[in-house]
Amino acid sequence: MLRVQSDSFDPGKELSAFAKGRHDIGAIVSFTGVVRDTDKTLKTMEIEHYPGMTERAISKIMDEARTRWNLADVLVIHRHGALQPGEVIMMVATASAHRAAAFEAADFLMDYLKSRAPFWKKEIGANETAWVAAKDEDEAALDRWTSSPPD
Amino acid sequence: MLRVQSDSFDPGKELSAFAKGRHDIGAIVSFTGVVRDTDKTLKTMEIEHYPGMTERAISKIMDEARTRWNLADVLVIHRHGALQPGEVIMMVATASAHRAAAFEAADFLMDYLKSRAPFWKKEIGANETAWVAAKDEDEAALDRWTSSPPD
Amino acid sequence: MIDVLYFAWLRERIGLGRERISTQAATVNDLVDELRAREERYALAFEDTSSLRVALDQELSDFDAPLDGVREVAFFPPMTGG
Amino acid sequence: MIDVLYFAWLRERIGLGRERISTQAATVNDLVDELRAREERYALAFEDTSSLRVALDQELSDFDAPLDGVREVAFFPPMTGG
Repeated sequence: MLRVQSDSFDPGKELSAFAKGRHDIGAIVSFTGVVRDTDKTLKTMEIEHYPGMTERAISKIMDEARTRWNLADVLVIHRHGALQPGEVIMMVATASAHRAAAFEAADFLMDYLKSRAPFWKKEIGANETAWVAAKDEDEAALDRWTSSPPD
Repeated sequence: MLRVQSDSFDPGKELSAFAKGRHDIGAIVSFTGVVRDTDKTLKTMEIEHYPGMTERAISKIMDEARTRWNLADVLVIHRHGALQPGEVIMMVATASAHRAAAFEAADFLMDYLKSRAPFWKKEIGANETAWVAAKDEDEAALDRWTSSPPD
Repeated sequence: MIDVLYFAWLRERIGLGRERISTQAATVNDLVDELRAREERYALAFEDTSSLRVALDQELSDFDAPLDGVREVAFFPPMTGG
Repeated sequence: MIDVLYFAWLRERIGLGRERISTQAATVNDLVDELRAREERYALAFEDTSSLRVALDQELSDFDAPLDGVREVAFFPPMTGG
Protein backbone atom coordinates (compact mmCIF):
# COMPACT_ATOMS: atom_id res chain seq x y z
CA MET A 1 0.00 0.00 0.00
CA LEU A 2 1.16 3.53 -0.83
CA ARG A 3 0.07 6.82 0.69
CA VAL A 4 1.43 10.27 -0.14
CA GLN A 5 -0.11 12.80 2.22
CA SER A 6 0.35 16.04 4.11
CA ASP A 7 -1.39 14.69 7.24
CA SER A 8 0.70 13.34 10.06
CA PHE A 9 0.46 9.65 10.95
CA ASP A 10 1.56 7.28 13.72
CA PRO A 11 4.06 4.66 12.48
CA GLY A 12 3.17 2.48 15.46
CA LYS A 13 -0.50 2.32 14.49
CA GLU A 14 0.50 1.55 10.90
CA LEU A 15 2.84 -1.21 12.08
CA SER A 16 0.11 -2.76 14.26
CA ALA A 17 -2.25 -2.89 11.28
CA PHE A 18 0.39 -4.01 8.77
CA ALA A 19 0.25 -7.64 7.62
CA LYS A 20 -2.11 -8.38 10.52
CA GLY A 21 -3.60 -11.86 10.89
CA ARG A 22 -1.42 -13.46 8.23
CA HIS A 23 0.17 -16.80 9.08
CA ASP A 24 2.68 -16.95 6.22
CA ILE A 25 4.81 -14.12 7.62
CA GLY A 26 7.79 -14.61 9.91
CA ALA A 27 9.47 -11.22 9.65
CA ILE A 28 8.38 -7.59 9.49
CA VAL A 29 10.86 -4.75 9.08
CA SER A 30 9.91 -1.09 9.38
CA PHE A 31 11.84 2.08 8.73
CA THR A 32 10.67 5.44 10.08
CA GLY A 33 12.22 8.72 8.93
CA VAL A 34 12.08 11.57 11.43
CA VAL A 35 12.83 15.33 11.09
CA ARG A 36 16.19 15.58 12.82
CA ASP A 37 17.37 18.72 14.55
CA THR A 38 20.49 17.72 16.45
CA ASP A 39 21.77 21.32 16.69
CA LYS A 40 18.36 22.77 17.68
CA THR A 41 18.49 25.36 14.89
CA LEU A 42 15.65 24.06 12.72
CA LYS A 43 12.22 25.65 12.83
CA THR A 44 10.46 23.85 9.99
CA MET A 45 11.22 21.33 7.28
CA GLU A 46 9.24 21.92 4.11
CA ILE A 47 8.86 18.98 1.80
CA GLU A 48 7.94 19.77 -1.79
CA HIS A 49 6.84 17.02 -4.14
CA TYR A 50 5.70 16.42 -7.71
CA PRO A 51 2.08 15.26 -7.48
CA GLY A 52 1.38 12.42 -9.87
CA MET A 53 5.00 11.56 -10.53
CA THR A 54 5.55 10.87 -6.82
CA GLU A 55 2.96 8.08 -6.81
CA ARG A 56 4.22 6.67 -10.13
CA ALA A 57 7.87 6.65 -9.05
CA ILE A 58 7.18 5.07 -5.65
CA SER A 59 4.83 2.44 -7.13
CA LYS A 60 7.59 1.48 -9.56
CA ILE A 61 10.11 1.11 -6.72
CA MET A 62 7.62 -1.01 -4.73
CA ASP A 63 6.98 -3.25 -7.77
CA GLU A 64 10.74 -3.67 -8.22
CA ALA A 65 11.08 -4.73 -4.56
CA ARG A 66 8.25 -7.26 -4.97
CA THR A 67 10.01 -8.67 -8.04
CA ARG A 68 13.36 -9.00 -6.28
CA TRP A 69 12.16 -10.47 -3.00
CA ASN A 70 9.33 -12.73 -1.94
CA LEU A 71 7.26 -10.20 0.00
CA ALA A 72 3.88 -10.87 1.58
CA ASP A 73 3.22 -7.14 1.92
CA VAL A 74 4.83 -3.73 1.40
CA LEU A 75 3.85 -0.33 2.80
CA VAL A 76 5.15 3.14 1.98
CA ILE A 77 3.78 6.34 3.53
CA HIS A 78 5.47 9.66 2.69
CA ARG A 79 4.45 13.11 3.84
CA HIS A 80 4.84 16.48 2.14
CA GLY A 81 4.28 20.00 3.41
CA ALA A 82 5.58 21.71 6.56
CA LEU A 83 6.95 19.47 9.32
CA GLN A 84 8.35 20.28 12.77
CA PRO A 85 11.51 18.76 14.33
CA GLY A 86 10.76 15.32 15.76
CA GLU A 87 7.82 14.72 13.39
CA VAL A 88 7.67 11.60 11.26
CA ILE A 89 8.44 12.23 7.57
CA MET A 90 7.80 8.78 6.15
CA MET A 91 7.78 5.08 6.81
CA VAL A 92 8.42 1.87 4.94
CA ALA A 93 7.37 -1.62 6.07
CA THR A 94 8.05 -5.01 4.51
CA ALA A 95 6.72 -8.44 5.45
CA SER A 96 8.19 -11.75 4.37
CA ALA A 97 8.52 -15.37 5.44
CA HIS A 98 12.18 -14.81 6.31
CA ARG A 99 14.17 -11.99 7.88
CA ALA A 100 16.82 -11.50 5.18
CA ALA A 101 14.21 -10.67 2.52
CA ALA A 102 12.36 -8.27 4.82
CA PHE A 103 15.58 -6.45 5.80
CA GLU A 104 16.99 -6.23 2.28
CA ALA A 105 13.74 -5.07 0.72
CA ALA A 106 13.29 -2.29 3.31
CA ASP A 107 16.90 -1.18 2.81
CA PHE A 108 16.40 -1.22 -0.98
CA LEU A 109 13.17 0.80 -0.76
CA MET A 110 14.85 3.44 1.38
CA ASP A 111 17.83 3.80 -0.95
CA TYR A 112 15.55 4.30 -3.95
CA LEU A 113 13.10 6.61 -2.16
CA LYS A 114 16.04 8.83 -1.14
CA SER A 115 17.27 9.44 -4.67
CA ARG A 116 14.48 8.47 -7.06
CA ALA A 117 11.23 9.69 -5.51
CA PRO A 118 10.50 13.35 -6.44
CA PHE A 119 10.67 15.03 -3.04
CA TRP A 120 12.80 18.03 -2.11
CA LYS A 121 13.49 19.11 1.46
CA LYS A 122 13.97 22.69 2.57
CA GLU A 123 15.25 23.49 6.04
CA ILE A 124 13.95 26.71 7.52
CA GLY A 125 16.09 27.73 10.48
CA ALA A 126 16.02 30.71 12.82
CA ASN A 127 18.73 32.43 10.80
CA GLU A 128 18.97 30.70 7.46
CA THR A 129 16.95 28.73 4.97
CA ALA A 130 18.44 26.14 2.63
CA TRP A 131 17.42 23.33 0.31
CA VAL A 132 18.87 20.03 1.47
CA ALA A 133 21.51 18.94 -1.05
CA ALA A 134 21.49 15.39 -2.37
CA LYS A 135 24.45 13.42 -1.03
CA ASP A 136 26.91 11.57 -3.23
CA GLU A 137 26.76 8.67 -0.76
CA ASP A 138 22.98 8.37 -1.32
CA GLU A 139 23.48 8.11 -5.08
CA ALA A 140 26.35 5.65 -4.51
CA ALA A 141 24.12 3.51 -2.25
CA LEU A 142 22.04 2.59 -5.33
CA ASP A 143 25.03 0.74 -6.78
CA ARG A 144 24.61 -1.87 -4.04
CA TRP A 145 21.47 -3.05 -5.81
CA THR A 146 22.72 -3.04 -9.37
CA SER A 147 26.18 -4.61 -9.03
CA SER A 148 25.10 -7.82 -7.30
CA PRO A 149 21.46 -8.84 -7.66
CA PRO A 150 20.00 -10.03 -4.33
CA ASP A 151 18.45 -13.48 -4.06
CA MET B 1 15.71 -1.29 26.97
CA LEU B 2 15.38 -5.06 27.30
CA ARG B 3 12.33 -7.11 28.24
CA VAL B 4 12.11 -10.91 28.39
CA GLN B 5 8.53 -11.88 29.09
CA SER B 6 5.79 -14.46 28.54
CA ASP B 7 3.10 -11.78 28.08
CA SER B 8 2.12 -10.76 24.58
CA PHE B 9 2.83 -7.21 23.42
CA ASP B 10 1.95 -4.90 20.52
CA PRO B 11 5.03 -3.96 18.44
CA GLY B 12 3.12 -0.93 17.11
CA LYS B 13 2.59 0.48 20.61
CA GLU B 14 6.25 -0.15 21.39
CA LEU B 15 7.34 1.59 18.18
CA SER B 16 5.13 4.61 18.94
CA ALA B 17 6.74 4.98 22.38
CA PHE B 18 10.28 4.24 21.19
CA ALA B 19 12.69 7.18 21.00
CA LYS B 20 9.71 9.53 21.28
CA GLY B 21 10.29 13.29 21.48
CA ARG B 22 13.98 13.12 20.61
CA HIS B 23 15.26 15.59 18.04
CA ASP B 24 18.65 13.99 17.39
CA ILE B 25 17.13 10.97 15.62
CA GLY B 26 16.57 10.74 11.89
CA ALA B 27 16.02 7.00 11.47
CA ILE B 28 14.23 4.24 13.35
CA VAL B 29 14.34 0.62 12.21
CA SER B 30 12.21 -2.10 13.75
CA PHE B 31 12.16 -5.85 13.28
CA THR B 32 9.20 -7.97 14.39
CA GLY B 33 9.39 -11.77 14.51
CA VAL B 34 6.09 -13.60 14.05
CA VAL B 35 5.10 -17.27 14.53
CA ARG B 36 4.86 -18.45 10.95
CA ASP B 37 2.57 -21.26 9.87
CA THR B 38 2.61 -21.21 6.08
CA ASP B 39 1.40 -24.81 5.80
CA LYS B 40 -1.31 -24.43 8.48
CA THR B 41 -0.04 -27.45 10.41
CA LEU B 42 1.21 -25.68 13.53
CA LYS B 43 -0.85 -25.62 16.69
CA THR B 44 1.55 -24.02 19.15
CA MET B 45 5.13 -22.81 19.28
CA GLU B 46 6.75 -23.28 22.66
CA ILE B 47 9.75 -21.12 23.41
CA GLU B 48 12.02 -22.34 26.19
CA HIS B 49 14.68 -20.04 27.60
CA TYR B 50 17.44 -19.93 30.20
CA PRO B 51 16.34 -17.35 32.80
CA GLY B 52 19.22 -15.17 33.86
CA MET B 53 21.51 -16.09 31.01
CA THR B 54 18.94 -14.79 28.51
CA GLU B 55 19.09 -11.28 29.96
CA ARG B 56 22.91 -11.38 30.24
CA ALA B 57 23.42 -12.61 26.68
CA ILE B 58 21.02 -10.09 25.13
CA SER B 59 22.44 -7.19 27.18
CA LYS B 60 25.88 -8.09 25.90
CA ILE B 61 24.65 -8.12 22.29
CA MET B 62 22.96 -4.73 22.80
CA ASP B 63 26.14 -3.26 24.31
CA GLU B 64 28.13 -4.55 21.35
CA ALA B 65 25.68 -2.87 18.94
CA ARG B 66 25.99 0.42 20.85
CA THR B 67 29.79 0.16 20.61
CA ARG B 68 29.76 -0.49 16.87
CA TRP B 69 27.18 2.11 15.83
CA ASN B 70 26.17 5.51 17.09
CA LEU B 71 22.73 4.64 18.43
CA ALA B 72 20.41 7.01 20.27
CA ASP B 73 18.31 4.12 21.56
CA VAL B 74 17.94 0.33 21.35
CA LEU B 75 15.00 -1.89 22.28
CA VAL B 76 14.74 -5.68 22.48
CA ILE B 77 11.60 -7.53 23.62
CA HIS B 78 11.57 -11.34 23.46
CA ARG B 79 8.79 -13.65 24.58
CA HIS B 80 8.96 -17.18 25.95
CA GLY B 81 6.23 -19.72 26.63
CA ALA B 82 3.43 -20.98 24.40
CA LEU B 83 2.59 -18.90 21.30
CA GLN B 84 -0.06 -19.33 18.60
CA PRO B 85 0.49 -18.92 14.83
CA GLY B 86 0.47 -15.23 13.87
CA GLU B 87 1.54 -14.11 17.35
CA VAL B 88 4.54 -11.82 17.79
CA ILE B 89 7.61 -13.60 19.18
CA MET B 90 9.97 -10.68 19.58
CA MET B 91 10.96 -7.27 18.34
CA VAL B 92 14.07 -5.18 17.96
CA ALA B 93 14.20 -1.42 17.40
CA THR B 94 17.15 0.89 16.78
CA ALA B 95 17.29 4.68 16.55
CA SER B 96 20.12 6.70 15.06
CA ALA B 97 20.86 9.99 13.34
CA HIS B 98 21.30 8.20 10.01
CA ARG B 99 19.58 5.29 8.28
CA ALA B 100 22.63 3.10 7.58
CA ALA B 101 23.50 2.81 11.30
CA ALA B 102 19.88 2.03 12.26
CA PHE B 103 19.56 -0.65 9.55
CA GLU B 104 22.92 -2.30 10.22
CA ALA B 105 22.47 -2.36 13.99
CA ALA B 106 19.00 -3.96 13.74
CA ASP B 107 20.33 -6.55 11.28
CA PHE B 108 23.29 -7.26 13.60
CA LEU B 109 21.05 -7.62 16.67
CA MET B 110 18.81 -10.11 14.84
CA ASP B 111 21.72 -12.23 13.65
CA TYR B 112 23.11 -12.46 17.17
CA LEU B 113 19.75 -13.03 18.87
CA LYS B 114 19.10 -15.93 16.47
CA SER B 115 22.23 -17.86 17.39
CA ARG B 116 23.53 -16.45 20.68
CA ALA B 117 20.53 -15.79 22.87
CA PRO B 118 19.51 -18.91 24.85
CA PHE B 119 16.07 -19.62 23.39
CA TRP B 120 14.86 -22.90 21.91
CA LYS B 121 11.74 -23.23 19.79
CA LYS B 122 9.52 -26.29 19.72
CA GLU B 123 6.81 -26.66 17.10
CA ILE B 124 3.75 -28.58 18.22
CA GLY B 125 1.70 -29.61 15.22
CA ALA B 126 -1.49 -31.60 14.82
CA ASN B 127 0.49 -34.74 14.00
CA GLU B 128 4.06 -34.15 15.09
CA THR B 129 6.15 -32.21 17.53
CA ALA B 130 9.73 -31.15 16.85
CA TRP B 131 12.42 -28.85 18.18
CA VAL B 132 13.39 -26.27 15.57
CA ALA B 133 16.93 -27.02 14.39
CA ALA B 134 19.49 -24.23 14.19
CA LYS B 135 20.32 -23.42 10.58
CA ASP B 136 23.85 -23.34 9.21
CA GLU B 137 22.96 -20.12 7.38
CA ASP B 138 22.10 -18.45 10.70
CA GLU B 139 25.50 -19.35 12.13
CA ALA B 140 27.15 -18.24 8.86
CA ALA B 141 25.33 -14.90 9.05
CA LEU B 142 27.45 -14.00 12.09
CA ASP B 143 30.56 -13.98 9.90
CA ARG B 144 29.23 -10.85 8.20
CA TRP B 145 29.97 -8.94 11.42
CA THR B 146 33.39 -10.37 12.20
CA SER B 147 35.09 -10.34 8.78
CA SER B 148 34.57 -6.66 8.00
CA PRO B 149 33.90 -4.36 10.96
CA PRO B 150 31.09 -1.87 10.19
CA ASP B 151 31.74 1.85 10.48
CA MET C 1 2.13 23.32 -26.60
CA ILE C 2 3.97 21.76 -23.71
CA ASP C 3 3.64 22.06 -19.90
CA VAL C 4 6.94 22.92 -18.23
CA LEU C 5 7.26 22.40 -14.46
CA TYR C 6 9.94 23.61 -12.06
CA PHE C 7 10.58 22.35 -8.53
CA ALA C 8 12.57 23.30 -5.42
CA TRP C 9 15.31 25.96 -5.87
CA LEU C 10 14.77 25.93 -9.63
CA ARG C 11 11.15 26.98 -9.09
CA GLU C 12 12.28 29.71 -6.71
CA ARG C 13 14.93 31.08 -9.10
CA ILE C 14 12.61 31.16 -12.07
CA GLY C 15 9.78 32.51 -9.94
CA LEU C 16 7.05 30.14 -11.07
CA GLY C 17 6.20 26.46 -10.77
CA ARG C 18 4.50 25.79 -14.09
CA GLU C 19 4.03 27.39 -17.48
CA ARG C 20 2.62 26.47 -20.86
CA ILE C 21 5.10 26.93 -23.68
CA SER C 22 4.82 26.84 -27.44
CA THR C 23 8.01 25.31 -28.74
CA GLN C 24 9.50 23.51 -31.73
CA ALA C 25 12.43 22.17 -29.67
CA ALA C 26 13.43 18.66 -30.78
CA THR C 27 15.16 17.63 -27.55
CA VAL C 28 15.25 18.62 -23.89
CA ASN C 29 18.60 20.34 -24.51
CA ASP C 30 17.01 22.42 -27.30
CA LEU C 31 14.21 23.42 -24.93
CA VAL C 32 16.75 24.40 -22.28
CA ASP C 33 18.57 26.59 -24.86
CA GLU C 34 15.27 28.30 -25.70
CA LEU C 35 14.53 28.93 -22.04
CA ARG C 36 18.02 30.28 -21.36
CA ALA C 37 17.64 32.75 -24.23
CA ARG C 38 14.41 34.13 -22.77
CA GLU C 39 15.51 35.96 -19.66
CA GLU C 40 18.38 36.32 -17.22
CA ARG C 41 16.58 34.34 -14.47
CA TYR C 42 16.21 31.35 -16.83
CA ALA C 43 19.83 31.64 -17.97
CA LEU C 44 20.96 31.59 -14.34
CA ALA C 45 18.63 28.76 -13.33
CA PHE C 46 19.78 26.54 -16.20
CA GLU C 47 23.46 27.58 -16.00
CA ASP C 48 24.62 24.04 -15.07
CA THR C 49 22.27 21.29 -16.23
CA SER C 50 24.59 18.62 -14.75
CA SER C 51 23.14 19.63 -11.36
CA LEU C 52 19.59 19.22 -12.66
CA ARG C 53 17.28 16.32 -13.47
CA VAL C 54 14.51 16.13 -16.03
CA ALA C 55 11.31 14.08 -16.19
CA LEU C 56 9.25 13.62 -19.36
CA ASP C 57 5.58 12.86 -18.71
CA GLN C 58 6.53 12.01 -15.11
CA GLU C 59 9.30 9.54 -15.97
CA LEU C 60 12.96 10.37 -15.25
CA SER C 61 14.76 11.00 -18.53
CA ASP C 62 17.88 12.60 -20.08
CA PHE C 63 18.66 16.01 -21.45
CA ASP C 64 19.34 14.58 -24.92
CA ALA C 65 15.96 12.81 -25.06
CA PRO C 66 13.56 13.81 -27.87
CA LEU C 67 10.39 15.79 -27.01
CA ASP C 68 8.24 14.03 -29.62
CA GLY C 69 4.72 13.65 -28.24
CA VAL C 70 5.76 14.74 -24.74
CA ARG C 71 3.12 16.80 -22.95
CA GLU C 72 4.81 17.52 -19.61
CA VAL C 73 8.48 18.36 -18.99
CA ALA C 74 9.68 18.82 -15.40
CA PHE C 75 13.03 20.23 -14.29
CA PHE C 76 14.33 19.87 -10.75
CA PRO C 77 17.46 19.40 -8.61
CA PRO C 78 18.49 15.88 -7.47
CA MET C 79 15.76 14.44 -5.28
CA THR C 80 16.00 14.25 -1.49
CA GLY C 81 13.19 11.95 -0.43
CA GLY C 82 13.02 9.45 2.40
CA MET D 1 28.85 -29.14 44.38
CA ILE D 2 27.80 -27.82 41.03
CA ASP D 3 24.40 -27.03 39.46
CA VAL D 4 23.92 -28.73 36.11
CA LEU D 5 21.13 -27.49 33.81
CA TYR D 6 19.67 -29.06 30.68
CA PHE D 7 17.51 -27.36 28.05
CA ALA D 8 15.32 -28.24 25.06
CA TRP D 9 15.63 -31.80 23.70
CA LEU D 10 18.55 -32.48 26.04
CA ARG D 11 16.28 -31.76 29.00
CA GLU D 12 13.62 -34.03 27.55
CA ARG D 13 16.03 -36.92 26.90
CA ILE D 14 17.58 -36.76 30.34
CA GLY D 15 14.20 -36.24 31.94
CA LEU D 16 15.06 -33.32 34.18
CA GLY D 17 16.00 -29.68 33.83
CA ARG D 18 18.37 -29.21 36.73
CA GLU D 19 20.34 -31.27 39.23
CA ARG D 20 22.98 -30.70 41.88
CA ILE D 21 26.08 -32.82 41.37
CA SER D 22 29.11 -33.56 43.46
CA THR D 23 32.05 -33.85 41.09
CA GLN D 24 35.81 -33.61 40.92
CA ALA D 25 35.77 -33.13 37.11
CA ALA D 26 38.51 -30.75 36.01
CA THR D 27 36.93 -29.76 32.69
CA VAL D 28 33.53 -29.78 31.01
CA ASN D 29 34.62 -32.83 28.99
CA ASP D 30 35.47 -34.67 32.22
CA LEU D 31 32.02 -33.80 33.59
CA VAL D 32 30.38 -35.07 30.39
CA ASP D 33 32.30 -38.36 30.73
CA GLU D 34 31.06 -38.73 34.31
CA LEU D 35 27.47 -38.06 33.23
CA ARG D 36 27.69 -40.53 30.33
CA ALA D 37 28.91 -43.23 32.71
CA ARG D 38 25.91 -42.75 35.00
CA GLU D 39 22.99 -44.05 32.97
CA GLU D 40 21.91 -44.93 29.46
CA ARG D 41 19.78 -41.76 29.05
CA TYR D 42 22.82 -39.57 29.81
CA ALA D 43 25.02 -41.61 27.45
CA LEU D 44 22.47 -41.14 24.68
CA ALA D 45 21.92 -37.45 25.38
CA PHE D 46 25.64 -36.70 25.34
CA GLU D 47 26.45 -39.06 22.47
CA ASP D 48 27.58 -36.24 20.16
CA THR D 49 28.78 -33.13 21.99
CA SER D 50 29.54 -31.39 18.67
CA SER D 51 25.76 -30.84 18.42
CA LEU D 52 25.66 -29.34 21.91
CA ARG D 53 26.66 -26.05 23.51
CA VAL D 54 27.79 -25.37 27.06
CA ALA D 55 27.56 -22.29 29.27
CA LEU D 56 29.59 -21.82 32.47
CA ASP D 57 27.97 -19.48 34.96
CA GLN D 58 25.69 -18.24 32.16
CA GLU D 59 28.48 -17.43 29.68
CA LEU D 60 28.93 -19.50 26.52
CA SER D 61 32.08 -21.60 26.83
CA ASP D 62 33.88 -24.66 25.42
CA PHE D 63 33.90 -28.32 26.32
CA ASP D 64 37.62 -28.19 27.18
CA ALA D 65 37.17 -25.26 29.58
CA PRO D 66 38.18 -25.86 33.25
CA LEU D 67 35.45 -26.06 35.90
CA ASP D 68 37.51 -24.29 38.58
CA GLY D 69 35.19 -22.15 40.68
CA VAL D 70 32.24 -22.67 38.33
CA ARG D 71 28.90 -22.95 40.13
CA GLU D 72 26.49 -23.48 37.22
CA VAL D 73 27.01 -25.56 34.08
CA ALA D 74 24.32 -25.57 31.39
CA PHE D 75 24.10 -27.92 28.41
CA PHE D 76 21.82 -27.27 25.45
CA PRO D 77 21.44 -27.62 21.67
CA PRO D 78 22.34 -24.68 19.38
CA MET D 79 20.08 -21.75 20.18
CA THR D 80 17.13 -20.75 18.01
CA GLY D 81 16.15 -17.31 19.22
CA GLY D 82 14.77 -14.37 17.31
